Amino acid sequence: MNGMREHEQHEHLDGQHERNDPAGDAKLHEGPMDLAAVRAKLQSKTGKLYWRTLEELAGDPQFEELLHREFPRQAPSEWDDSVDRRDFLKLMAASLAFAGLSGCGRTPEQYVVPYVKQPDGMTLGKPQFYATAMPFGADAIGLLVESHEGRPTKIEGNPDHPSSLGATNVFAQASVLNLYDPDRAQTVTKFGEIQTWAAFLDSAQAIAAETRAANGAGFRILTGIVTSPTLAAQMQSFLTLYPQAKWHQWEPALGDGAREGAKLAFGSYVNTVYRPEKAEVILSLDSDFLGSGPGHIPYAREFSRRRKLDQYTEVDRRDAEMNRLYVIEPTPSVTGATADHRLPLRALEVGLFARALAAKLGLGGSVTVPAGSEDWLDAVAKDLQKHKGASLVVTGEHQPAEVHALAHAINASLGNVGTSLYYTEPVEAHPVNHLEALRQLCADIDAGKVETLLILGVNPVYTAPHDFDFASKIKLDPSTKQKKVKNTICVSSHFDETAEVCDWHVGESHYLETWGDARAFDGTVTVIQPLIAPLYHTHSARAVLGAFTEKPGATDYDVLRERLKAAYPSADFEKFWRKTLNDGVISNSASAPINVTLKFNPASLPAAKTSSLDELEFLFRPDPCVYDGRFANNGWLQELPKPITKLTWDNAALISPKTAENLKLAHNVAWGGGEHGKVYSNVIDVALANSKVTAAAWIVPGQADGVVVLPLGYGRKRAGYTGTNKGFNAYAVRSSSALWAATASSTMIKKTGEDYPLACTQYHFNMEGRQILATGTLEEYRKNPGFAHEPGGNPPKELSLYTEYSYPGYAWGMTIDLNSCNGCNACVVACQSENNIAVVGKDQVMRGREMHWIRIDRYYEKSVKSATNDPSSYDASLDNPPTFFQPVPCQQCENAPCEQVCPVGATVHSAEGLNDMVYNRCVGTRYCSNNCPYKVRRFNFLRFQDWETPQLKLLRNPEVTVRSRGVMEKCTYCVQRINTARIEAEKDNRKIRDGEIVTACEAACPTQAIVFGNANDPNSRVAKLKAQQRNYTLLGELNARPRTTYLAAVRNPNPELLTASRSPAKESA
Amino acid sequence: MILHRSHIYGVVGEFETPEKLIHAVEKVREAGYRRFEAFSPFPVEGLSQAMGLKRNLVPLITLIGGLTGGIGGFGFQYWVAAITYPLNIGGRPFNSWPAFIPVTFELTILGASLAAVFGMLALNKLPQPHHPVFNVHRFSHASTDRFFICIELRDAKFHLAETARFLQGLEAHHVSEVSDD
Amino acid sequence: MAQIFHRSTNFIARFSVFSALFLIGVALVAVIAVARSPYMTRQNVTREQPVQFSHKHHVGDDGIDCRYCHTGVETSAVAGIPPTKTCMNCHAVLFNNAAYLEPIRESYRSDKSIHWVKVHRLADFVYFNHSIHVNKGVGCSSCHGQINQMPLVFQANTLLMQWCLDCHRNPEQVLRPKDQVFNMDWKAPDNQAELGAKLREEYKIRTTAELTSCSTCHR
Amino acid sequence: MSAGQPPFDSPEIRRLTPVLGPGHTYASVTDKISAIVLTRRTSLGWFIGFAIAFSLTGLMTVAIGWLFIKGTGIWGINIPIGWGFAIVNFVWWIGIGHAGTLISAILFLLNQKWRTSINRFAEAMTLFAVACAGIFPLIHTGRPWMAFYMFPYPSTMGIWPQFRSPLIWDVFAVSTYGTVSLMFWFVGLIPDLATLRDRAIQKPAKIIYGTLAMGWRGSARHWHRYQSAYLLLAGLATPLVLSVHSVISFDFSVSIVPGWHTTIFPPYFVAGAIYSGFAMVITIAIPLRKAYGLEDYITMRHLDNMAKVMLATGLIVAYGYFFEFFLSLYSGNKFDVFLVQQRLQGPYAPFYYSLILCNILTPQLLWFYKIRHNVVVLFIMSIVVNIGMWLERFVIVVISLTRDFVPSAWGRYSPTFWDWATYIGTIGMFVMLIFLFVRVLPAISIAEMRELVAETSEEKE
Repeated sequence: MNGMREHEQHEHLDGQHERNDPAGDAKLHEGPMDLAAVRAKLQSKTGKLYWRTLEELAGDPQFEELLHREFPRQAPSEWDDSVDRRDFLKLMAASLAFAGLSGCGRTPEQYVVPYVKQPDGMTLGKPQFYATAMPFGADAIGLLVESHEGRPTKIEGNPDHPSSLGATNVFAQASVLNLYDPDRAQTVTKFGEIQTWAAFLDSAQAIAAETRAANGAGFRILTGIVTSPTLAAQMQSFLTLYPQAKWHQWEPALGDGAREGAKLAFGSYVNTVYRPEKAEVILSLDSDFLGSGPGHIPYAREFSRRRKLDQYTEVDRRDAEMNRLYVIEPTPSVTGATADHRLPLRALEVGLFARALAAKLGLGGSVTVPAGSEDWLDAVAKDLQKHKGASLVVTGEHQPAEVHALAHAINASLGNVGTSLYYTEPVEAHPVNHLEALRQLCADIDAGKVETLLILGVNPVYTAPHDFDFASKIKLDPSTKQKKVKNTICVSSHFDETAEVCDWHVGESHYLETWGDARAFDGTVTVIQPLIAPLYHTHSARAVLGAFTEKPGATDYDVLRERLKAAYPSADFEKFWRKTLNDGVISNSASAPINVTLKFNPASLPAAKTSSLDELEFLFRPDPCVYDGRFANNGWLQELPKPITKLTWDNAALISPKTAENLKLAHNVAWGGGEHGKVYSNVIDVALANSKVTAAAWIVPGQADGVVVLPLGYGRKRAGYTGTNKGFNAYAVRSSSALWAATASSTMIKKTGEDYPLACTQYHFNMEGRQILATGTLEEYRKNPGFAHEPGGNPPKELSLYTEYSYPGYAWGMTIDLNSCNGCNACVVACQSENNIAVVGKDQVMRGREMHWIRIDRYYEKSVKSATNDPSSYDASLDNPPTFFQPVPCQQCENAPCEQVCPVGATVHSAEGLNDMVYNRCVGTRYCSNNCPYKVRRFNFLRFQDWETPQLKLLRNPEVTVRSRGVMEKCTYCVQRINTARIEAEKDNRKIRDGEIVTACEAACPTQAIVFGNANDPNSRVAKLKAQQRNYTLLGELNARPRTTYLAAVRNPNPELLTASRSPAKESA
Repeated sequence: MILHRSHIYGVVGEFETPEKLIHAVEKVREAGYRRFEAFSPFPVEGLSQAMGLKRNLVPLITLIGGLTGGIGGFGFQYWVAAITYPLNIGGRPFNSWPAFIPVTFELTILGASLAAVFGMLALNKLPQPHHPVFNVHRFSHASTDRFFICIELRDAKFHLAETARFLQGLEAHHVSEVSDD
Repeated sequence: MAQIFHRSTNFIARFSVFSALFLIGVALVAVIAVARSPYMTRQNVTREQPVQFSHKHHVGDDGIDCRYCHTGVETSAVAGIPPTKTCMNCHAVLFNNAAYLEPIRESYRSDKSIHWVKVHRLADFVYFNHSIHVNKGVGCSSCHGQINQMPLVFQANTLLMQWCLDCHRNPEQVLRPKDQVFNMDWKAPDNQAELGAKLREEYKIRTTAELTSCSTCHR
Repeated sequence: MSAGQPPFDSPEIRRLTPVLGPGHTYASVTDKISAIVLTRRTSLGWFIGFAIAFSLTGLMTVAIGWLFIKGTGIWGINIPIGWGFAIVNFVWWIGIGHAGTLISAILFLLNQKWRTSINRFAEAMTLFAVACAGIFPLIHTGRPWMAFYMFPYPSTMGIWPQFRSPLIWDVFAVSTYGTVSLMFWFVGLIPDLATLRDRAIQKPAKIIYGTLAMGWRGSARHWHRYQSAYLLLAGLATPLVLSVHSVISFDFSVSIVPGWHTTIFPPYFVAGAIYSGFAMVITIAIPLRKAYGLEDYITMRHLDNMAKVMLATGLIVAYGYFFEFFLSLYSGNKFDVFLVQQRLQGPYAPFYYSLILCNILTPQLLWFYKIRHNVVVLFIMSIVVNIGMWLERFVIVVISLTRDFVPSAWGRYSPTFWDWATYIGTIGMFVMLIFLFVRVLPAISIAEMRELVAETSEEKE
């Protein structure tokens, strides 16, 4: 059945994609009703009538069905797809097989489709890598993108780029799926009717003409944060051309706190860059600087460098050193999980703590210490002072300005400026207070001052504070049949909530399709170069803005080069250009540190507002997977278990165990799935700011009591097949007065009495006292670095009856440093992307059938025992449990239990010690999975791969077989990369060098927790790490002899707080 | 009525009880008849001895079948696992003989049983749906409650009238000729 | 009682027993044979191509090197089917108005790829890499046969897994000096056994165990 | 034991409950039994029962068809519970099969007269149970159309099955078991087929039975070889039947899953198999003797003996449970100990307790003469035991998988509609085959009954 093999097809899809023809347009023109028909139906109506027609259509089942055909699923569901051709073929195949002919079944002729003119420098069958960058908020992550015959397939980090250092995060990894998202806007539309780009240019010019007459008055632009110098320059020239025009910015998930805090502290907007590596002691005030926000990848890298104990030998281990991290946060984050000490406080109390700390450090101001954090305050203050100049206080994006200002003051007083952090000019082209900017825009619209509104790449209708009611600002008013804004133009990747109510919509090109530039968190300028011509008729935000200037036709490419020529005058521009494209960064373009003087006195702060503890605090935070909603239609991210909650496909109102008890909220583990899959949780109505949402409540150990977190980014109405109507929309209760935190009485939460099934991949959080995840303190490590080995450890080899196999050549092995891993999930998505792993959908996840080859287990420390392992049965040990992460890929056992039980030899050992999985030999008895003690094998229970959607075919990695229904699969140590490297080495008769093979997970890891290599080579990194005494085997007593081993996690608690942190209950008491 | 000799297979006599049959068989042998056969609706104890049947070949055939199955089975597994395509399976040795025992055992049993059954049928020259004795009208009782002796034409001492009378002498009723067409 | 069955049925019965056994045997053998037959493997079957390109002419008569068209063969997994451009390099001037080359010119004009029928079809799910074989002294003709004598290319070997394994188990039988790799007429010398052993040393060919590991070809 | 109860076994009891009703002759037994097939009118009840069974079989085919179209995902299995109903049912059915071979082979070797009148349909039951069982290993695979990879045939890939895997042992064990049971059954049938041939009235029947009888004419020489072959088959079937369920138990005991990896599995699986098998024989025998008035042949003596066998095997099984328990605790292996806790307190505890109730507590009633001789109670009890044995397999297969080594990977299992459809479907198929069998073949071995008549008549003299 060679259907399973995408290889042939890909190998020869050559060049098809260089030309801009969305494969599978054909799909749209089949069946009882197609787009043409819809358009025809719409043609007849115009203007206002148009909308009503769409309403009618919406009800039409045929239309629904069409939508489904137009937006093919990324996640198959169990029941609704009927017997189709492939199924039929399978049956045929079956009969063939029973006739004994299978495996050599005579397949139809195949065709080889070569290029007509092969692009220069391309070798068929060899991937190429291009440097580019993904702009993301106030940062841009430098990337090297792998391209197969013109199809970008895999994202890697760019080692030369400060925001990446070779690593990536989940968003960067998953962004390649956005490129091929079949639901992307594919054209220019006006009132939903397809228009040509030319038509748009005309009307743009018409509008431009009017505007010019009015000197720009009434022309407004709304963007997110802009770091692109080129776009900024364009914007400037635009604003000089139209003096009266205004530029507003709205970035829904990135707070104004940092900006305003800097202004408060220094009188002007400045950008703060941290150097965690330089800090011995770090205090995070509700900052997830290791897991999100600008620069979090390099921060995580630098932070983990100070926690690796690799350099210590048996001799000097006694004076091993590590940095120490204190985290104060209302809700658990990956940073909090990594901390040596974590204190759950309400968001407001974090501010109080900051004030108290400032006072403690003699900066004046009030000293009302939040209840229960006194000993903390003393210890932290002492620790910080002990490490003047080598300490660091980091503040969370979502904390108000004053907390940031306080942090600046404290850092200054500790003399950290210049060492563990420095200041630069803002990275943003045009820093403003976003909330005020949006408020201004709305006011002006109401005042009728806005003629034309150009919305570039943001989705205000969905993301704006609900009290602004942005939709009504631009939507046609049904009663008056009037629009407040004459012309509304929206540029976005999808035909989203905003596009729906705008006149014009221009599909925005993906960053892998456009020329551009962007700046990193430290100001470094990166050139964004496209890897593929736009798949559809889409355009860049810059191009659309350009349409309103006197040079509407100018291409992104030309504009970019013009600007660079101007900005970086050099003798040989072409040389500079080539170097820039090659490096992915413009060398030493990082902004220089600036000297700022503190114009801020903590004492001068107004009295802090406090909230009574019986009130609830509602926090709005971007979701760790879909962020502010822009990734809602990304199947990989939807199915990615959230680092702490392990929820997929939904967001939920997060509450602490104690609060849950007070509110009588609970979970109910369903039979199907249960601990691994389906969990029913109580549904609640949350009424805030005279609005209401209905959400599923999820109980999160370690959350501050009285805090309810409402993750943003879900409940999209117009995201696409994958993202629409998943979870609840937290924006609906988010008001401008309480953008990040709202306090309200607990009566604002009402149980509806219903239960909602959530898909949770790991409900069971405790280790049952087993030696699964070895943890210890620095003290313990100094005393006995081998603490991880007791009890258990590998039984001595002599005990085996069998003679050992020898692996004279390479012996591939892997180590995973649990001390570095912060559970950020980058490896999971990287693996999914590299290995063509299917998305299975919520229903299947609830049945415990997700396909991730590497999973990240989240455990609460051994000491945590809960009678039922169920957070909804309250237990003080759940108030602030020490949290640890453990990535679990296939352990590649030498005595693999799975191999011995396979009846057909579909999983056997290679001569280099790999646990090979041969898909085409597998008959799917699942015996191997049963016998796998680590349960890392994944089975295709149904046809999980999407064989229909042409775009998704372009996405696949031709080096990896695409598995079909009924076969087992698992981590292969990226055998395709091993083979490629080996072949190259063999060709020039040499051994493979250490580090020449980098597995997808290893490459993506920001903290370099995963190391792969040849364990036979004593000089390889992996061999050295395995030699460490921290190194231990998971379930070693089974004598499966895994090639993957773990380095025990070592925490560095403050002796003064040790007692407290060991019995977590105390802390939160 | 006297049929032409060539159309006769033999003479058959019917008996009521196994005891009578055995007694009759002994007499027939004493009388020197050799080519004769006894029929009974169930295996009658002592009949074999009475007819002087020797040990038969079935056990030997079975033994051979069993050995073939067993040795062949193990040999095959060894060849597969250690010779034709030796693969490292979970660190187990190529010749994991303990793991090969179950299949070897099953194949031994299978070989032996097949040999026993088909050996028995072959030795009994079955299937043989047609047989002259079926021409005898009352022979249908041979599968219910009656016992028969058939002395065959081929026997040197066979003489239609004589033999028939002889059988009647053994208090068989319904002595009749067995026509052969 | 009356006979139910005629005398002949005795023969019929026994005959049918034996013939049944016989037929089952035959059927099994047939299935096994068909699986290896050219019908299934398409061995020695020439295909109708959009343009009847003759390797005999280009390689045999004109002596064009394999690598002129199959550029990837030494560096990449796929040898690469040449782009239309490659054809036009010569045929822009040679036979530039021959009718049978119209598809080429058409393709070049309209920028539409030519759909060649795939001739060499490996067993499914195999990741074959040309470059490593070529670089380790496995000649083109070892697998593809004497292309230079094929007016229309056909698959010279079964390309069944067994066939692959034959070589991976003892490569000595096909190894040849590097300079002979692209020589279509190379014949194994009488001392191939020792020559092969020597070359295997020289080329540092991996052990049989490594070459026959599943993940060497399957991923 | 209660006072009113006669001794467990004694000549007295044997006399009171003979293996064959009084006053039977060769002719009478032959008439009686062959009449069921040849002359007796097919009752309406038969048609109704058959119709129900047939429709259930239809349900099974639909379920399997849907399975082939969609994949095993339509079942409740997941990761970590890779095996669910399919394997549970497989083990259950195979187990049921065992009683047939045991009765026909082992009791034959032990020369137990009371086997005579029940061995025929017990063997039939074996065949049909194996047929039902055989379905599951095939369909539980992810790619059933590739299942032939598990058979040793010369593939073009030069690859062979992996003989270290217990699943391959299963393939050989089950297919051997099926073949041998079939031959054993058929060899036993030959004389009866001859009888039917001779007694049939319609021509077609004559020809069909005649063909199957292969011209058997009860010649002394034939009987001579026939008996030794039959004896040898019995001798071979005995170790086979013991081996089959041992091999099945290897599927579990060879693996490393806590709760599977136990050395006592083989004996206690075999005992369990016989246990459930006898239960099923009783389940069939009681309605059968009622429906066709065979009380004279399947006497209280038979039921009584079978009940005793059930009691005995039931106690062995109980011992098995106890030792499984004890060894886990004694070994101190934390995973095993944890599993024991899970069985007692875990989410699936109810299953474990009801299994104890069905398999250990209820059968203790069989100590009592009155119970053993109360047909209705006996029937109900046989059903209970069958349910109990199914639960045992469920507990072993599923519960062990739900919570093994790594807590993060723990899961739960719940069957879907299709799981049930397939299971109930096979029961339907089983019943349907039984119905067909009693209709077209002698449910009791006529030839052997004649032997019995002969022997009993001797006893009298």
